[in-house]
Amino acid sequence: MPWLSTLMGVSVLGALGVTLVRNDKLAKQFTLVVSLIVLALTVAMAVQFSPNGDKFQFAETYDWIPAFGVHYGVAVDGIALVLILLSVILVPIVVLASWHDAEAGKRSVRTYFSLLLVLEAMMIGVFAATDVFLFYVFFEAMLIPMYFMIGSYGGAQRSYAAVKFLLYSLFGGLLMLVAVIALYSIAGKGTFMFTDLVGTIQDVTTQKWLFLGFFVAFAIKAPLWPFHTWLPDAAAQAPAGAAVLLVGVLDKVGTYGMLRFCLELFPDAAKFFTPLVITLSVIGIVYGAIVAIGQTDMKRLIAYTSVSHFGFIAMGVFAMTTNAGSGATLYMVNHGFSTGALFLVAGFLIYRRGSQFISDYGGVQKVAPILAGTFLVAGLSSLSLPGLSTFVSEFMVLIGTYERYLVPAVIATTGVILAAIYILWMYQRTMNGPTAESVKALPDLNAREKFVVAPLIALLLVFGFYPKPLLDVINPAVKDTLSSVSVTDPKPAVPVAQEGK
Amino acid sequence: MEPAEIIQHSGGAIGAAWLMIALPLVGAAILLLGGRRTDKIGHLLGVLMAVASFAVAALSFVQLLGFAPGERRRGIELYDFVPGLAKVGLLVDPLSISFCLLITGVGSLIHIYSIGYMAHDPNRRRFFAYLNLFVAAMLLLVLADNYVALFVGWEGVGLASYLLIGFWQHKPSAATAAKKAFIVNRVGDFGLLIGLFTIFATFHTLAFNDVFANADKASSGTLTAIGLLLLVGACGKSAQLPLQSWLLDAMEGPTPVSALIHAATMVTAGVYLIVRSGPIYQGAETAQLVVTIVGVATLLAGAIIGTAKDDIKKALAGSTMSQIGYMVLAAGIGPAGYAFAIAHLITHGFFKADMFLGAGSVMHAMNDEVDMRKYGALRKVMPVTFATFAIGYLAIIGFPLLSGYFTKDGIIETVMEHNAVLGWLAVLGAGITGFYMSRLVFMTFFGAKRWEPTAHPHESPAVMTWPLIILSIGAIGLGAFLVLGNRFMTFLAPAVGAPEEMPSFHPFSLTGLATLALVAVGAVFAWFRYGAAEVPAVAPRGSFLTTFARRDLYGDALNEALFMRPGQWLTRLAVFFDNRGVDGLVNGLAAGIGGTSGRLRRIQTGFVRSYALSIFLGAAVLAGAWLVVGNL
Amino acid sequence: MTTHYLVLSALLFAIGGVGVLVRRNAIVVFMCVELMLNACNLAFVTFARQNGNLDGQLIAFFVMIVAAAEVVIGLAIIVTIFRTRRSASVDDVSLLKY
Amino acid sequence: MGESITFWVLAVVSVIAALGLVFSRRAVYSALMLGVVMLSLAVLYAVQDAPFLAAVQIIVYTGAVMMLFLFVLMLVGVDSSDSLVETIRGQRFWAVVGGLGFAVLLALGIGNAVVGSPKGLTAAAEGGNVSSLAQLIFTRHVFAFEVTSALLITAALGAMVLAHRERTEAKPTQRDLSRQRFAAFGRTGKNPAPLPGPGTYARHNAIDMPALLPDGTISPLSVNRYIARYEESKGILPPEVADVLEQEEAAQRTAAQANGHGGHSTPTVAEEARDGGPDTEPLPEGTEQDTVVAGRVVRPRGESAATEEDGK
Repeated sequence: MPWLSTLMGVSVLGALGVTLVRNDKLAKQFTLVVSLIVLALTVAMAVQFSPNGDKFQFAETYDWIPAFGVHYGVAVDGIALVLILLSVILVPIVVLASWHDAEAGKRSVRTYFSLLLVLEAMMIGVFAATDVFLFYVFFEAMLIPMYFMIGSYGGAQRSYAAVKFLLYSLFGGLLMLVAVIALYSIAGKGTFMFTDLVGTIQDVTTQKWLFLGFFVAFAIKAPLWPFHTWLPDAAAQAPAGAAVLLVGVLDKVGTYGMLRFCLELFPDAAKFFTPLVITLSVIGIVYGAIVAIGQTDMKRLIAYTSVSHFGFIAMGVFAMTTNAGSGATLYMVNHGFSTGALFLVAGFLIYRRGSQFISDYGGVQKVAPILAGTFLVAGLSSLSLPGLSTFVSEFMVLIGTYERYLVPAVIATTGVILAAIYILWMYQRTMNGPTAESVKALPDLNAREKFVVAPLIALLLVFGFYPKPLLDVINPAVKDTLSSVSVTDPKPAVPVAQEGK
Repeated sequence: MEPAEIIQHSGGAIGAAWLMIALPLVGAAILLLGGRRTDKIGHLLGVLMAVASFAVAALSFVQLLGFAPGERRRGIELYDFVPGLAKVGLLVDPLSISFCLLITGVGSLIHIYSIGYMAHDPNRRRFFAYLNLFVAAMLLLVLADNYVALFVGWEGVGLASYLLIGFWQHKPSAATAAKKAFIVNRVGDFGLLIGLFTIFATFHTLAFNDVFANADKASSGTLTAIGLLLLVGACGKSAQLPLQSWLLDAMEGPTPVSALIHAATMVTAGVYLIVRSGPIYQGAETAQLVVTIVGVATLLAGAIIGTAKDDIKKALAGSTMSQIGYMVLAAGIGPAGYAFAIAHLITHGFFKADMFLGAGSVMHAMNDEVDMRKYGALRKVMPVTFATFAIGYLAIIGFPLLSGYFTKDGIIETVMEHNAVLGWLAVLGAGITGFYMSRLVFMTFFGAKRWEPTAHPHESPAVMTWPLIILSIGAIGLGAFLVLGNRFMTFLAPAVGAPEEMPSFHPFSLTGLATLALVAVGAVFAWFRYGAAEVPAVAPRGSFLTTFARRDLYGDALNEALFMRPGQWLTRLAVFFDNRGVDGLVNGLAAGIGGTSGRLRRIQTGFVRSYALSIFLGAAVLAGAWLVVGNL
Repeated sequence: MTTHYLVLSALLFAIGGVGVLVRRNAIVVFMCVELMLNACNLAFVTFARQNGNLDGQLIAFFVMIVAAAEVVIGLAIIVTIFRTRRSASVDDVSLLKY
Repeated sequence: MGESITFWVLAVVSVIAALGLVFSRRAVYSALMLGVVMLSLAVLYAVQDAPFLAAVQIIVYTGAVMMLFLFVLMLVGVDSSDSLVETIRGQRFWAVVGGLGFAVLLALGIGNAVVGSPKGLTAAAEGGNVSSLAQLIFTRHVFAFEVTSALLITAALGAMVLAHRERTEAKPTQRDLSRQRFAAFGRTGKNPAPLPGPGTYARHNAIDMPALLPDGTISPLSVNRYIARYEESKGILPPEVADVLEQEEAAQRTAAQANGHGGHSTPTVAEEARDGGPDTEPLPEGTEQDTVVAGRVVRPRGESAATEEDGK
């Protein structure tokens, strides 16, 4: 059963179908149904995935451009499956959340929701692609729907933000294109299939150049420190739903790319550049957090927190220990849920009052307790409170990095304190204290909004206490990746008798 | 004597130990998610859950007593939390069970007390939910069999204290205090986290059993580092010296919160951590020394702050800080001090909770007035509160035969044997404690009436006084019960080990008499200053020392100057740099390209002749180039 | 002897070039272009003789044909421009610019 | 030896002519200068064993192309002279620099590219220059030849299309013209018939001989006022002509008083000279703008008569 193609097919057909539906309400319901179908199919696929089976499962490979050896190659390993699950869970939630977000946009509501479904198809495609060329195509194609969602439905400076986002990612994409072509030609295998290309580049200097080509594109996509300035603008101007997908899934393609392509295709270069990447990510963590503290606009603040979180993920990927690797992958999933919840609740708040500035709020807790409660839980997950899923991944990333790189791990752990500051300070300024005049008549969450936030918080709690099912899928995949990078975990100083830790 | 081996266990009350955590957790969930419907039964459900978990704790205690002392450490396997990193399990041994009894016991009493105290509060349901959440988290902390679960409980407790301190969050001061408490705790947790990572890096495991079994194999340098990092965590949670500023602000929360969290249970978590990680500290002499120094320093600082505070709750908070300083001091000495530290912790739990609740009922009566200068002569009006408060007062200053006398003097004696300087500082601390506790009691219950015109105090209802009475009974007898005949030390021995020869308690030792004398002097001096003399309604301008004490030894000012001010400055700089620097670079690049294209545009002048000229010159250059190339 | 011819042709070519650039009257510009073409023809003929092969002259012949065609079209254009703009100055026709 | 003399003479002549072409103010002079250059080049071709080319140069190039220039020059306006002020900044300076540079470069470049004495065309063109050229064209370069013919046809068509102006309304017929003449007579009393030609007799056919009416008297209309005025100023006006002019002026003065100086019914001598003037008279020197040539008013700026007529 060609699972992955059906998934993408359903969402694309859904997207076309939505454009044909005349009245808006029906269009939204149709989109919701399609996204739920895709979710159900993915879950069915995930159930059949055997964690300890061979690396790539549900593989489908057809010739696309035989002349260049370009295949429509899709398959899923542990990491990709988990990320596809994340995106497929987020989309129906986003559809439900942006029920009224699309009215104010330049284009029609139907276009917004069809763009959403197209984006979903591409998200699945980008994670499932095992052909480097196909991956690149999806990597670039993803930008278009997101560009239109920001450009036509965003806030005040939406066009500036959309263009900046597009140009930034395209610039990265072009570098990657050069690297992809160079890889194809140097490898000389006449094929773009990832499995064939692994380990073909021996000479270290070429590896370094190709690594840089890929890495800069991924560093822009998952904003590492110097390339991050597009994210706050894009996330702040995008409608809440689009911002969730942008930060929750699109940016993960960057870190996923690092883990999959940078590490496996160019192991020696990866080892050579690790100190650089670790420094960039540590700067990102501390810098992102500090700038987040100083923000006045809520969505920009959340965007900067994501810059800090991506610093953690990148550090986890390049620390190259099993704990850090699987921690980073888990972090990608958890960050999707936690920042998704934070963005959506902030989106509800902004939708009610209309202004994104923190100073326009105050004492909402008294007026809308449920909204404040969910906002607090989402915030706590963002500052990775134990008992919520982000703690598990952050803990694994830090403990994994500590094994190999002591000082960066310690500096990164200060991120934990800064996270507490920016979240609680934002929460205090918006929710606590005397109720501001402007917020007196703020309605609490309605049924639809509760349905949006409830699953996310439930997921955060469940994976906070019992992350085993996710980790069982991720660990073998990460072990494979690291073994292909021929890297072993450092030995403990005191070997404990029995390994049953 | 080395701690005993952990035996895997199943069945019986201990087997159901996880119920202790689950019950309050379920209670909290029901109350939080229940919404309006659970308002009526909210508080009863909360109390029920607390009492039920107390019952389970008591049953497992009885079952534990049934076993021979050697195999009293029972481990319960729960589930694999993070494959390859941490298996979650519970460890029921004398140390954790005594904590559980303290938490659930005092916790239940405080739950009952808060029914009365929070009777007229609209969000009472949410209050009980948070209390249950706190009890669950604290139990997880003490029952955990590895450091990860301990850390989950550790931060859970921090969250609960954040929620409870900021319970009346419409008050900006409460909100800021809650945020401050959480962030300072987070700083402590930062240290604890790094400690955990070091443990994992050295032992590749975080389970207590494995870590402590191989503790001696690790190098003393790593052990010292781990010890110090754990100490940072402990300081954060137990408000020891470097990270103590949040405790006094935490008094913004309702009084039962202060009683439960900031007197009896949460603040003692640090001591629990140090005692539990005994084997690590044994391998690190310097770490133990630092612990004792921190203990003594906080002991004195707390006492000095206690003397200058007019707010009754802040004074009690100062005294809590100093009493915990005693426990940390005792824990820092090693196995000899563990038993006394935990004994003092339990007795302190009782009489400090008793006094806090007493203060709560005084505030309740004086419609939430906290300034002691507005009290005076309340002993006749509130006899029961006065009686229970007096018992607590006598216990804390170490009045002979009361529980404080046995445990606190026990600590002072073991410290004296260990290190004379620390011993005498402890004795001095006891003296100051005598002074400020007497000052507190005399200002509140004795002297002339300095009430506000609107205040007409009355005795609190039965639901509040009964927990006071029970706690005061504990304050009287518990100390003797635990210390006499080293009963508690032998009970704890399998869990934390014990010194070779048991100390024998002889009342009339030199240090004992010296402490009694100093305490007496403090009390008499307090009588003359506050009991007999006229207490001014407005705080007089104090000498340099008093303002120093009033400003919490400038702890807050220090934090502000060192961290807060530069932090804000750094944030503004970072935001400016981000907007101008990195973003400026990007936009500058775009503007640059725009500018150059604007200028290049001018070349197209529209005149045919200028184009002809450029062609002509081009041709000339080309010809020249051919010429040059041709001749090369 | 040949170099003399070539220098002459270069000279005439350069004068033609300068004429094209300096004069504003369209027709005179045209004439200067013709002059440049003639200079080239001279060079071609000289080279034909120098290298002893008739191709030079043939090329010169073809140059003349092309020059004729070019003049016809050029002048037609000048006339149309003149008809609309009442002036034959090259600088007046400068609307197509930045 | 003769060749170098011819070369030096013609070289100097052609260079001066070229400079004249570039720097003369009047366009016509430039055209003539170009003619000189072409002719001197033709001679140079001839000197350089290229008789066919010399001929073609003279016949085709100078004869046809130069004349085309002159023709367009006439059309566009002979006296349009350029002002020497340079409008584009730095154009003149760079043009000169470019020119000098080019001249030096080409001279140097091509100069030292040619080594040794010329091989001469005797071998290549043994059957006569033209026949060998023709052989060359029609064997190896026939394709190029055909293409150039296509080119020429297209050029001709192009010129036609570009220069052609669509007539917007019908061509005025003879009937329209006569109707216009009598309308003018009705309105201004202008004589509808063409003015009588000058007197043409056995021995005298000069312009200043007045024509005789059937009754033998002199026709006042045939007297050319300008010549009359000239002869009168010179005092050589024949008496009978003077009398006729006197009578006519007297008649006009009385007619003017009669209708109170309304419109002047019959034009006076000056007006007659300005408006009409006998048809066949050649263009007098310095006349007013509107000179009538063969019944069509030709404005100096070359506005074609058709529009003039339509305009009236």
